[in-house]
Amino acid sequence: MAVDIVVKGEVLTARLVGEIDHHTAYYIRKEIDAAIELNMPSLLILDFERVTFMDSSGIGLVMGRYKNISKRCGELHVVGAKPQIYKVMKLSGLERLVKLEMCSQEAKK
Amino acid sequence: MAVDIVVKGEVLTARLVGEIDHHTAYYIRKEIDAAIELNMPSLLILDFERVTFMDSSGIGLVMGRYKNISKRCGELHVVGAKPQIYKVMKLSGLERLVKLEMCSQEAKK
Amino acid sequence: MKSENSFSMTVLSKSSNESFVRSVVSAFALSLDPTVEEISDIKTAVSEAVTNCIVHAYKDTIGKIYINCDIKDNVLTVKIRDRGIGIENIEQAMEPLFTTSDDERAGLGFAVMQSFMDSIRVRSVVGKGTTVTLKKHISVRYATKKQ
Amino acid sequence: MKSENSFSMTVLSKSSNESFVRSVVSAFALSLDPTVEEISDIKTAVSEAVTNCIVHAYKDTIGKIYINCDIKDNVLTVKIRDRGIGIENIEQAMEPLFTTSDDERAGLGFAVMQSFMDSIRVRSVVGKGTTVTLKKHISVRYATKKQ
Ligand SMILES: Nc1ncnc2c1ncn2[C@@H]1O[C@H](COP(=O)(O)OP(=O)(O)O)[C@@H](O)[C@H]1O
Ligand SMILES: Nc1ncnc2c1ncn2[C@@H]1O[C@H](COP(=O)(O)OP(=O)(O)O)[C@@H](O)[C@H]1O
Repeated sequence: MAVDIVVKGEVLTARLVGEIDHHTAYYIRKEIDAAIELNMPSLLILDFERVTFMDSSGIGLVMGRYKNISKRCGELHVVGAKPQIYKVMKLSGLERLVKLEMCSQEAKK
Repeated sequence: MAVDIVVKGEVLTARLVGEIDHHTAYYIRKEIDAAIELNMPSLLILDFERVTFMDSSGIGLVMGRYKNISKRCGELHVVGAKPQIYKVMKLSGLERLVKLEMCSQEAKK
Repeated sequence: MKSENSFSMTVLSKSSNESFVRSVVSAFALSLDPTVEEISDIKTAVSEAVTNCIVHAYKDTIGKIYINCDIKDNVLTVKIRDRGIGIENIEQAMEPLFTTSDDERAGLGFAVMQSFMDSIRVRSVVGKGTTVTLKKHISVRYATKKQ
Repeated sequence: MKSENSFSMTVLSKSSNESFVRSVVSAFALSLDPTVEEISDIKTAVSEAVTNCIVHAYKDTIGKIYINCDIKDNVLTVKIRDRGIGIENIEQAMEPLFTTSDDERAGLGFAVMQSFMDSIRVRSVVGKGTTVTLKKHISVRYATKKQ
């Protein structure tokens, strides 16, 4: 599991790579929260394009980052979720809180 | 596991694809022996380029085909073995009976 | 039936075993020639059940997780058992968003198991442990004969 | 040590489980961050031991194969046990090219285990079964911290 962080102006993009479960979520969370602390973005983009597996720990991860960025009056977008990932996210009703975009290929379906 | 058989004149090439163990060797053996029966080649080439795993069942497979083709006065070449496959073959002393060629990339090492 | 098979395994409740167990079960299920979606559903549900043993059943300790798996008539059954703290109120525990953990758990583990598998059965005795039994039918597809 | 871990599993002596067990053990060994060659050595040796249970120990029957695996101080230990026919003369059985099978076995299973692992121990009682214990030290490599 890895997180690539890219900052452009007010936008912080965290590209997640690999499998998200309870074991890896802890590390991802720390990385992203440290980057939020440092850069104070107004928009956080979580890019799931290269995530190959996710269970409900990933929902906890997204919700936790939503709370963090909301309390700083920032916004959260989730992009690039593949079908398996999207299926877990939909189950959670996450789309009522967070802007969800599937990965471009899938969105066309 | 799959076997692609190509016949060109007196040469029969069997391209093995996937993992060779006791479970899959049975099927491979039947395919190759049927093709030998049908085409009566003077040279049998076993191409291991796309073999991703092999245990000593693969040695039994090569030895068995060696016996089969020898009794018809034909020859056997083994080509394309990757390092892991080559390691198992070397252990068997197969190279004293059969012409062994590693896959081209590895041979240069 | 040719494809009848089973295995059982015991692992420690270490979080690194979450990925280990789900990959073992999915490797086992491969003999049923499942679709990519079916395999991914199975992996996700198994990951939830195993994570619950680690996070809830054996919170702050290391215990053993027992996995039993079989394939029969194209149905995969996975039983995941712990000897941990148990669940007092199973109905409540299975409600979406219910969680007893403060550690960024979403309370959706059981919801995922329920929606990704065909059936789930939970048995639990407080102080003794919990058994979750998951079943999923894998649809038979045409040609693809496996070697 | 962080990387200490273990698991045990039981599978049926079906030939389709040869690939299943070697992939399970290699998935488990991955936490030691082995090289491609080390993983391939382990897979090959495990495949030999499991195949022997299927081909020799439980010839013409289906029995259970017991696998115990642990990681400690960067050493992977794999114990593979059957309750099959047993081996009369272990020394002879371990000689390269010795085989009691007429089914295109090369008689090199033990030779592979010996040369691909650091150590092998074989215990057997005729009519009771056989236990093969394989060990391999995985060299610690620099950076690559695993998540
Ligand atoms: N194996 C278990 N042992 C003890 N308690 C459990 C177990 N599995 C689930 N629970 C209880 O059920 C609750 C809901 O579980 P779940 O739906 O998976 O959500 P989460 O794991 O996110 O809390 C948990 O918070 C816990 O209180
Ligand atoms: N688990 C076992 N149970 C009974 N006999 C065995 C077992 N493993 C090995 N043997 C005996 O030892 C011989 C040599 O084994 P091995 O070196 O693996 O070669 P092969 O499997 O090709 O015969 C076998 O032919 C068999 O007689």
